[in-house]
Amino acid sequence: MNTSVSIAGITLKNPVMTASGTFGSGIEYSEFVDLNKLGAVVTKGVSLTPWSGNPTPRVAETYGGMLNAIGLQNPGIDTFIERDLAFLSKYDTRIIVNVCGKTTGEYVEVVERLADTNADLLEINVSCPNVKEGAIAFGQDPKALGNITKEIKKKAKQPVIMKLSPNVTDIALMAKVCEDAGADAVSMINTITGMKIDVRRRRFVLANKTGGLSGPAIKPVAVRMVYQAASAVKIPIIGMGGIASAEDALEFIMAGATAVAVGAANFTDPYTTEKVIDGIGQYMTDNKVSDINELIGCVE
Amino acid sequence: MNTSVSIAGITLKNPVMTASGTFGSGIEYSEFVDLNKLGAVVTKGVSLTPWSGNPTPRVAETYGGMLNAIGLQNPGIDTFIERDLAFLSKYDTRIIVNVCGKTTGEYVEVVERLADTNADLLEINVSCPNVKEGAIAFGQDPKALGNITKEIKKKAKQPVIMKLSPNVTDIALMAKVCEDAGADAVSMINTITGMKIDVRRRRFVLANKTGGLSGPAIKPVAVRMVYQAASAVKIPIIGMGGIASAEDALEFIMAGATAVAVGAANFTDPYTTEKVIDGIGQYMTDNKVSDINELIGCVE
Amino acid sequence: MKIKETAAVISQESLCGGVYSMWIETNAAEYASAGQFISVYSNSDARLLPRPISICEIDKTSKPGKLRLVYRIAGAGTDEFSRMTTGDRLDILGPLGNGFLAPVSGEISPDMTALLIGGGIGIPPMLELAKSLTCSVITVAGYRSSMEMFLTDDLESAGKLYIATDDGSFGTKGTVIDAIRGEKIEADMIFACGPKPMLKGVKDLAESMGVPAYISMEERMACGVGACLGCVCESTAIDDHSKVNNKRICADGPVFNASEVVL
Amino acid sequence: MKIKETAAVISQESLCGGVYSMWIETNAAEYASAGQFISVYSNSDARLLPRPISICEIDKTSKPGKLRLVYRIAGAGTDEFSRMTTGDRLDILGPLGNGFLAPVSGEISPDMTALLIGGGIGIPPMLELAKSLTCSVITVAGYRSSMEMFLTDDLESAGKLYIATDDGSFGTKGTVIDAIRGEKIEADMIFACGPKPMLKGVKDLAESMGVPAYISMEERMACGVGACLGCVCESTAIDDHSKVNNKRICADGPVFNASEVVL
Ligand SMILES: Cc1cc2nc3c(=O)[nH]c(=O)nc-3n(C[C@H](O)[C@H](O)[C@H](O)COP(=O)(O)OP(=O)(O)OC[C@H]3O[C@@H](n4cnc5c(N)ncnc54)[C@H](O)[C@@H]3O)c2cc1C
Ligand SMILES: Cc1cc2nc3c(=O)[nH]c(=O)nc-3n(C[C@H](O)[C@H](O)[C@H](O)COP(=O)(O)OP(=O)(O)OC[C@H]3O[C@@H](n4cnc5c(N)ncnc54)[C@H](O)[C@@H]3O)c2cc1C
Ligand SMILES: Cc1cc2nc3c(=O)[nH]c(=O)nc-3n(C[C@H](O)[C@H](O)[C@H](O)COP(=O)(O)O)c2cc1C
Ligand SMILES: Cc1cc2nc3c(=O)[nH]c(=O)nc-3n(C[C@H](O)[C@H](O)[C@H](O)COP(=O)(O)O)c2cc1C
Ligand code: FES
Ligand code: FES
Repeated sequence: MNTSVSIAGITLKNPVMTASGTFGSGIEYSEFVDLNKLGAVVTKGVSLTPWSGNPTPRVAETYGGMLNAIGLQNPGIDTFIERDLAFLSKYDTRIIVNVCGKTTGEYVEVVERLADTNADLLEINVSCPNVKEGAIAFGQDPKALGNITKEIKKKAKQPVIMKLSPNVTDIALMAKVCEDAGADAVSMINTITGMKIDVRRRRFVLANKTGGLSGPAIKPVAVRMVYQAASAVKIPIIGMGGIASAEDALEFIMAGATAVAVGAANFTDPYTTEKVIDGIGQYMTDNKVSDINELIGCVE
Repeated sequence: MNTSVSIAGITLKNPVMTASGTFGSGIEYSEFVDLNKLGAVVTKGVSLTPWSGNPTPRVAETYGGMLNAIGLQNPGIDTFIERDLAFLSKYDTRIIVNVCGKTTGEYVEVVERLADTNADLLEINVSCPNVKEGAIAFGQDPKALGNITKEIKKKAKQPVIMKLSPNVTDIALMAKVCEDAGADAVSMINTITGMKIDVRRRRFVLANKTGGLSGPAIKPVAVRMVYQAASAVKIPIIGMGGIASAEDALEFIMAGATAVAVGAANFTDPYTTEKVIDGIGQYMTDNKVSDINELIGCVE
Repeated sequence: MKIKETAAVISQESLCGGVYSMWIETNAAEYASAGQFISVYSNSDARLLPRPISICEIDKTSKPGKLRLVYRIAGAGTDEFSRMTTGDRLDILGPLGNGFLAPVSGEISPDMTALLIGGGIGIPPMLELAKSLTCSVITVAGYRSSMEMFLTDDLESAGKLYIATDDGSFGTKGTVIDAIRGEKIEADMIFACGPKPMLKGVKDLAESMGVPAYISMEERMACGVGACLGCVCESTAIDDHSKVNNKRICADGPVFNASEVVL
Repeated sequence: MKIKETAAVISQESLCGGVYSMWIETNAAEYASAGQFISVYSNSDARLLPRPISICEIDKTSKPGKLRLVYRIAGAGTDEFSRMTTGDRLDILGPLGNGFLAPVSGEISPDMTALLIGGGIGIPPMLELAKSLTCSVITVAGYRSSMEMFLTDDLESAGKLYIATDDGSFGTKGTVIDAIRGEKIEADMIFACGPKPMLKGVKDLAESMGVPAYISMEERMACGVGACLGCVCESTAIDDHSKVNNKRICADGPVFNASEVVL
C-alpha cells in the first residue's frame, strides 16, 4: 500500500500535515503526536522580525468552528531557524515553513534566509485576514498575487506553495494566477473572515473585531474551492479547512488535493493528525486502494 | 416596547422574517407558525415562467449546516400571484416577493407583473449559486449588479431589496453599488457555495455537484458581512445566515441589520421564527430596551 | 395534524445485522396512518436535518400513542438512533406525507385482495398497512439472504407472506417480482416500498396485471413538509405546486400511484 | 505529563446560586498540582473549543485519581457541565500550565506564612494550594455577598480564613485588599487568583509589603498547550517563545510572578 505523495518533487510519507498556526512548530504537540508519523509539519507564519500580534481576546468559539485573530505573533526568522528548525531536524518528517510579511521585500528576505536551512518547502501566507498590512491584501488581488509569487520564485531555493484566501470571488482564477507566476503548488483555504458579537455586552468578542473562521463549519466551502482550483490548475493542491477525520481528508483528496492539513481540529483533539493518517490507511485497506494517488481528484 | 422597524417606508411589526426558499409562501408552515406574528414572509424565488430546478439529490447535510441546490424550482409569476399572494393576503404580515430571472429583462418583467399586487417589497435574488444563467452572475460583478439594480428600479412600484451573494471579495463594495444604483435596501447573505463528497461512493452528494451552504455554520461570515456593509451604506440591511435563536438575530441587528430572516433553521425546528420573535422581546424586557431601533448597529 | 415534539424511546431491539426496531411514545401516533413517515432529529448539534423514517406500526391504544420505527444503519444519524435505549429522548416531526390508504379510501371492499410488496428496508411500512387493510392481504418481502430477514413473524400474522431472497437462502431465489410470478399471485391492487429498481418492476407488473400500484418513494429531504422543494421526483403530469413535472415526495407523497411518477 | 481522556463524573453539587462543584475521575489527577487547570470539552458537537477550569482539589489516593472542579455558570458550556450527574462522561485534557508551586519550589520553609487571595470564581484553586503548602497559610476570600459564598468550610479547614464581601453582609465590607489591610495581615509571599482589578490590587500590595506575589491569569484559549498563541498576556520582559512581550497564559502560566506581567 502506497500512501506517499509528492509535491514539487518532495516526497511526503503520507498526505497529512498540520495547518500553519495550529501546531506551533510541533514542540508543544510532540507530547501527544509522534511527529515522525506526519507527512509534514507546517510551521506557524514567520516574518523577518518578531511580531507581537493582536490584542486579546484572540480566539472565539462559533457553531462548529472558531474564529482567530492571532495576528501572526512570531519570534522572527532568526529565532525560528535557531530553535524551531533545529527542533524539527530531529524528526523524520517534511518541514514546510509558512512565511508572512508586510511587504514583498519582507517576504523575499525571509525566503532568502531559509535558503540553506532544512526547510523542505515554503508556504507563502498571502491570506491571513488578521493583519492590516501585507498578507490578505496580496491574496485578494490577482495582480498583486501574481507579482509577489514571481518575486518569491526568483529567490526561493525551495519549492513555493502559495496559500490562498477563500475571501475571493473566484478561487480558480487565484490558483491559476499562482500557477502562471511559477508557484509549485497552492494550498487552501486559509480562514474565512467572520465576526462574533456578545449580545449581552453588545461588544465584539474579538479585540480585532473580525477574525478568521475555521473548523468543520467551513469544510464544504473548502472542498468546493479545492475542486474548482483543481479543475483550473495542474500544480498540486494542499487542501484544508475543517478536517477532523479521515473521511474529511478523503473528501479533499477526492476533490483534487494531493495533500491535506489539519488545523483547528488539533485543539479539539490533539491526536487528530494521527487518527486521520490511520483512518486513511484503513479506508485504503477496506476499499482495496493500493496507491493513494489513485484517489486524488477521483470524484465523479 | 417598540419592536417595529421600517424598511424603505414599509413598517414591519417586528424585524423577523422568513428567508426566501425555506418557507415556501408560508402555506406549509402555517400549520406550525401563526403567520400574523411574523414581521414579513419572504417567498420562494419566482420567475417569469415555471422553472423545474435541478435534478436530485438537491439537499445534503453538513456539519452545523446544509447544502442546497434546488435550482429555483417555482411555478412562475402567474400561479404565484393567483395562489400564493392570494393566500398571503389573508394574513396581517408584510409580503416580500423574492424575484429571479435568467436575464435582466426577465427580472424586470416579473417586477412589473408584481406592480399592482399586494406585495409590499421586492427582494431581487442576484445571488443564487445553483442556477447556471442569471442569478449569481449578476451578484458577483459590481458592474452587472449596478446595471440590473438600475433597470429594476426604473420599473418597480415597490421598494427594491437587492439580495447579495457572499461569494465575493468585497461585500461592502457590492452593497455600495446597489445603494448608488438606487436600491432601497440590501439583504445578505445568500448561501456560500460549497460541496460535499460521499467518500464511500466517491461521488458528489448533490446532483448539481455544488450547492449553497447555509445554517449556523455560516453565521460568523454573515454577521461580518452585515457589519462591513452597514459601515459602507446608509440603506437598511436585512441580515440572515444561520439564525436559529434570538441571540443569533440580535448579533445581526447589533452588527447593523434593520431586520433579519430565518432560513435553514425552519427545517430543524418549524417554530424557530416565533421563538426568535419572543426571544427578542424577552431580551428587550430583560435589558430595558424600549425600542429595538436602539440596537441596530450598536456593537462597539 | 403534524406535531413537533420530543418523543421518548420505549424500547429498542436489533432485528438482524444493522436493522433495528424502536418503539417511541409520541402524540404524533394519534394522527398517523400506514405509509406516512416521521422526521427524526439527531441529538448531535452537528446534524441539523432530520432523518425521514417510515412508520412501521402504530399503537393508538394509549395516550400519547406509540410508533414503531424499523430502520437500517446507513450513516451517522441512524447509527446514533440505534444506540438509544429506553427513556432516551429524541425530537420528531410528524406524521408527514400521505399514507397508502389516502388514494384508495372508499375503493377497497372486503372481498378484494391487496398485494403488498416490500424490498429490504422498504418492508417496514408494509406491516402497518397489512394490519390496517380490511381486505385480504398477501405480502411479498424481498431480502438479500436468510441472514438478513426481519419482521417476517409480524408480517405473517398480518396476512399471507411470501419471501424472496437474492441468494435463494430462503423462499424464492430472486426478486419479489420473481416470487410473485413464480407463485402466480393475483391481486386487485398493489402497494410497494423498496429500492427504485424494484419499484420499476412493480410498476411494470401492475401494468401487466391491469391493477393500480401505489408505491412509496424516497429522496433526501430538508423540511419534510413541502416547503423547500428538496425532495422532488419526476411526475408524468404537471404538478400542482410548481407547475412543472416535479412532485414533492414529502408532501405530495411519499405514496404515489405508479402511473403518476417517472421511475 | 498531559493526558487527553474521557473522564467520568463522580459527583456534582450546587454550592450556591450558579456555582457548582464536580468531582471527576481521571488519570490526569496523578500529574496535577495546585494552580494548574484542565481543558474541559463540551459534549455538544457545536462547541469544539474546551473550557479551561482550574483544579480546585486533587485526590491521588485512588488510581485513576480524582479532580475537583468548582465553576460558575458563565455560558452554554458551563451550563452543560452543571447538568451532568454521576456516571456522565466528559472529555478533558490536562493537567495544563504551571501551578503555583513551580516558581517557589525549594523557597518555602515551614516557618513562613503564605497569603492566599481569591476573588469570586478565582477562589477554587486556592483550596488545593492551601492544602499543598507546607508552611502557615492565611486565606482571604472575596465574595459579592454572604449569599454567594462557597468553599468557606473547606478553606477554613486548610488554614486561617478571612472573608470580604462587597456588600459587607459577611466579614470585611469591601475588597480582599481592604480585608488584608484591615486585619493587618503579614506574609512572606502571596498567591492570588481572581478578576483583573483584584490582581492589580494584589500586585500593588505585594510591592508595598516587599514580598513576591504569584498570580493566576485568565484569557480565552483554544489549544491550551501553547501552540496557537491565542491566550497571551503582556509581559514586562521579552518572552522566550515569540521574543515579543507576550507570555502564553496556558503554557508559560497561568501562574506568573506579578512583576512579570503588565496588568
Ligand atoms: C420517506 C422516507 C422514508 C424512509 N423510511 C425509512 C425506514 O423506514 N427505515 C430506514 O431504515 N430508512 C428509511 N428511509 C431512509 C432513511 O431516511 C436514511 O437511511 C437516513 O436518513 C440515513 O441517515 P444517516 O444519518 O444514517 O445517514 P447519512 O448518510 O449520514 O445521512 C446524511 C444525510 O443524508 C440523508 N440521507 C441519507 N440517505 C438517505 C436516504 N436513503 N433517503 C433520504 N435521505 C437520506 C439523511 O437524512 C441526512 O440528511 C426513508 C427515507 C425516506 C425519504
Ligand atoms: C486558566 C483558566 C482557569 C479557569 N478556571 C475557572 C474555574 O476554576 N472556575 C470557573 O468557573 N471558571 C474558570 N475559568 C473561566 C472559564 O473558563 C469560563 O467561564 C468558561 O470557559 C466559560 O464557558 P461557557 O461555555 O460557559 O461560556 P461562553 O461564554 O458560552 O463561552 C464561549 C467561549 O468563550 C470562552 N470563555 C468565556 N469566558 C471565558 C473566560 N472568562 N476565560 C476563558 N475563556 C472564556 C469559552 O471557553 C468558550 O470558548 C478559567 C479560565 C481560565 C483561562
Ligand atoms: C489559531 C490559528 C492560527 C493560524 N495561523 C496561521 C498562520 O500563521 N499562517 C497561515 O497561513 N495560516 C494560519 N491559520 C490558518 C490555518 O492554517 C488553516 O488554513 C485554517 O485554519 C483552515 O483549516 P482548519 O479549518 O482545519 O483550521 C491559522 C488558523 C488558526 C485557527
Ligand atoms: C432550501 C433553500 C432554498 C433557498 N431558496 C432561495 C431562493 O429561492 N431565493 C433566495 O434569494 N434565497 C434562497 N435561499 C437562501 C436563503 O434565503 C438564505 O439567504 C440562506 O439560506 C442563508 O440563511 P440561513 O443560513 O438561515 O438558511 C435558499 C436557501 C435554502 C436553504
Ligand atoms: S423535504 Fe422540503 S419539500 Fe420535501
Ligand atoms: S491557548 Fe493556545 S497558546 Fe494558549
